[in-house]
Amino acid sequence: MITVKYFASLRNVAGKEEEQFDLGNETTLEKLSDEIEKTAPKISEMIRGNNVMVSVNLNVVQPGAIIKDGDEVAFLPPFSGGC
Amino acid sequence: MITVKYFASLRNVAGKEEEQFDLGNETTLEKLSDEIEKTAPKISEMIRGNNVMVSVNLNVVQPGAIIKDGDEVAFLPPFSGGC
Amino acid sequence: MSTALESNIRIQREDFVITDEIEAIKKASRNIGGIVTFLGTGRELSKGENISQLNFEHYPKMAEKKLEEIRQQAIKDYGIIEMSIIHRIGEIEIGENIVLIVAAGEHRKEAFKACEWAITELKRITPIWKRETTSTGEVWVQDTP
Amino acid sequence: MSTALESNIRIQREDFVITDEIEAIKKASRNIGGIVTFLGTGRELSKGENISQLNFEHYPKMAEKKLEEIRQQAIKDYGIIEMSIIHRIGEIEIGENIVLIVAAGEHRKEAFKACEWAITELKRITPIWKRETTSTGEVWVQDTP
Repeated sequence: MITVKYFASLRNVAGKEEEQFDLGNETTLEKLSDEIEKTAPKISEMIRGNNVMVSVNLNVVQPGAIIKDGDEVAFLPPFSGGC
Repeated sequence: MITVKYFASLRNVAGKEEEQFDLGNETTLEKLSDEIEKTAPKISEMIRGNNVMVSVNLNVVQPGAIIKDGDEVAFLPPFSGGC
Repeated sequence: MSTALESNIRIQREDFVITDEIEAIKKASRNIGGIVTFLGTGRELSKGENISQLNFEHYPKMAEKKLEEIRQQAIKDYGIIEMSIIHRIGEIEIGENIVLIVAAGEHRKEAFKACEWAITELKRITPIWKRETTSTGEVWVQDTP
Repeated sequence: MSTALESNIRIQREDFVITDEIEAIKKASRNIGGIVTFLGTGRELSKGENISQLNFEHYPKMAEKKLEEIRQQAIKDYGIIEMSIIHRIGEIEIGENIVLIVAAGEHRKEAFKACEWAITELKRITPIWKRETTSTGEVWVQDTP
């Protein structure tokens, strides 16, 4: 299972904090996005825009990233910590 | 009377915190230094070097400064406040 | 309220006591001569709108990991002795403390540089988000000036 | 020991409490978003020699006048909201606080610039002198790096 987490504005749009997907031993970020699109097209649209970073197991990854069974994927809107 | 104040290393050399001179209604920094030289040549030497700033009534002045009766003159070694 | 000082990197709901954080960092070395601190506080005005409350959330573990990376890189790149970074989450009222960065060095120059770099880097790479409440509603802030 | 906060410019023998000084400056405006603080502390090592104690003296009235000039110029030139400057005199042990500069601005950039400028200017124009006590005696410090 892949755990997907949504934060801040993405969590509001998704209406949930996290969900899980079973995509076999290994998949890509692209395929995961396709999967998300089926149930939440608006989230998928935001993710496909350039304004959302993606982390896998707490590390920021690039669009072509490989995702393995058991990974934690998070979609991160632009940060605004600090002050 | 003109009040002369010595600070930090200059006070140590002078062996006093302040002294007074009667040089009439108006005099110059140069003449005041001549007067100091008579009793404390080592202080005068330090003052004539470029390493001592002079203030008159709390304002830093240049070598040619005029000094009036009632003024407070201070000889200030290089500052080392802050940390 | 006093806060435990067990770590140089903390994300917490409760407020911090700046004097305590500085005294804690002083213990790192008797050769500290300059300590530069950045404190971010809740401003009332944002882009012409009156803010009534702020709310911060973070990605647990990843945010702490990024702050620790910033701390280590600051020590290495700027030659400072120690750095602490504390960020609050949850509800923050106007005027309250949000974030504290303490950079302690032998001299002031490196401490200023490290502290300013660290807050800029925190805003750039740390998964923390701010929600502003105004009279017209709540909005997630999407830019970091 | 708590210190009266009656003025933004102080030269005093007793220690200051940083949290109190920051809370005092916060009262200047609800629009403060960034507060940069410089704290100078007594270092053990100076030019390879071990220092056992520091001692500061100042020219009363003139030193306060210069600090007030620095405060006003910092507010004017850097567009910050408020600045406090506190310098201790008398005996200072290693690790103790010597000087505190607090610069409060709407944003961090001007607060960093104003704070760093102010400590550099303080060292340049304020009649305060430091005497270091080492194992070989006491010496007035004549340079300000």
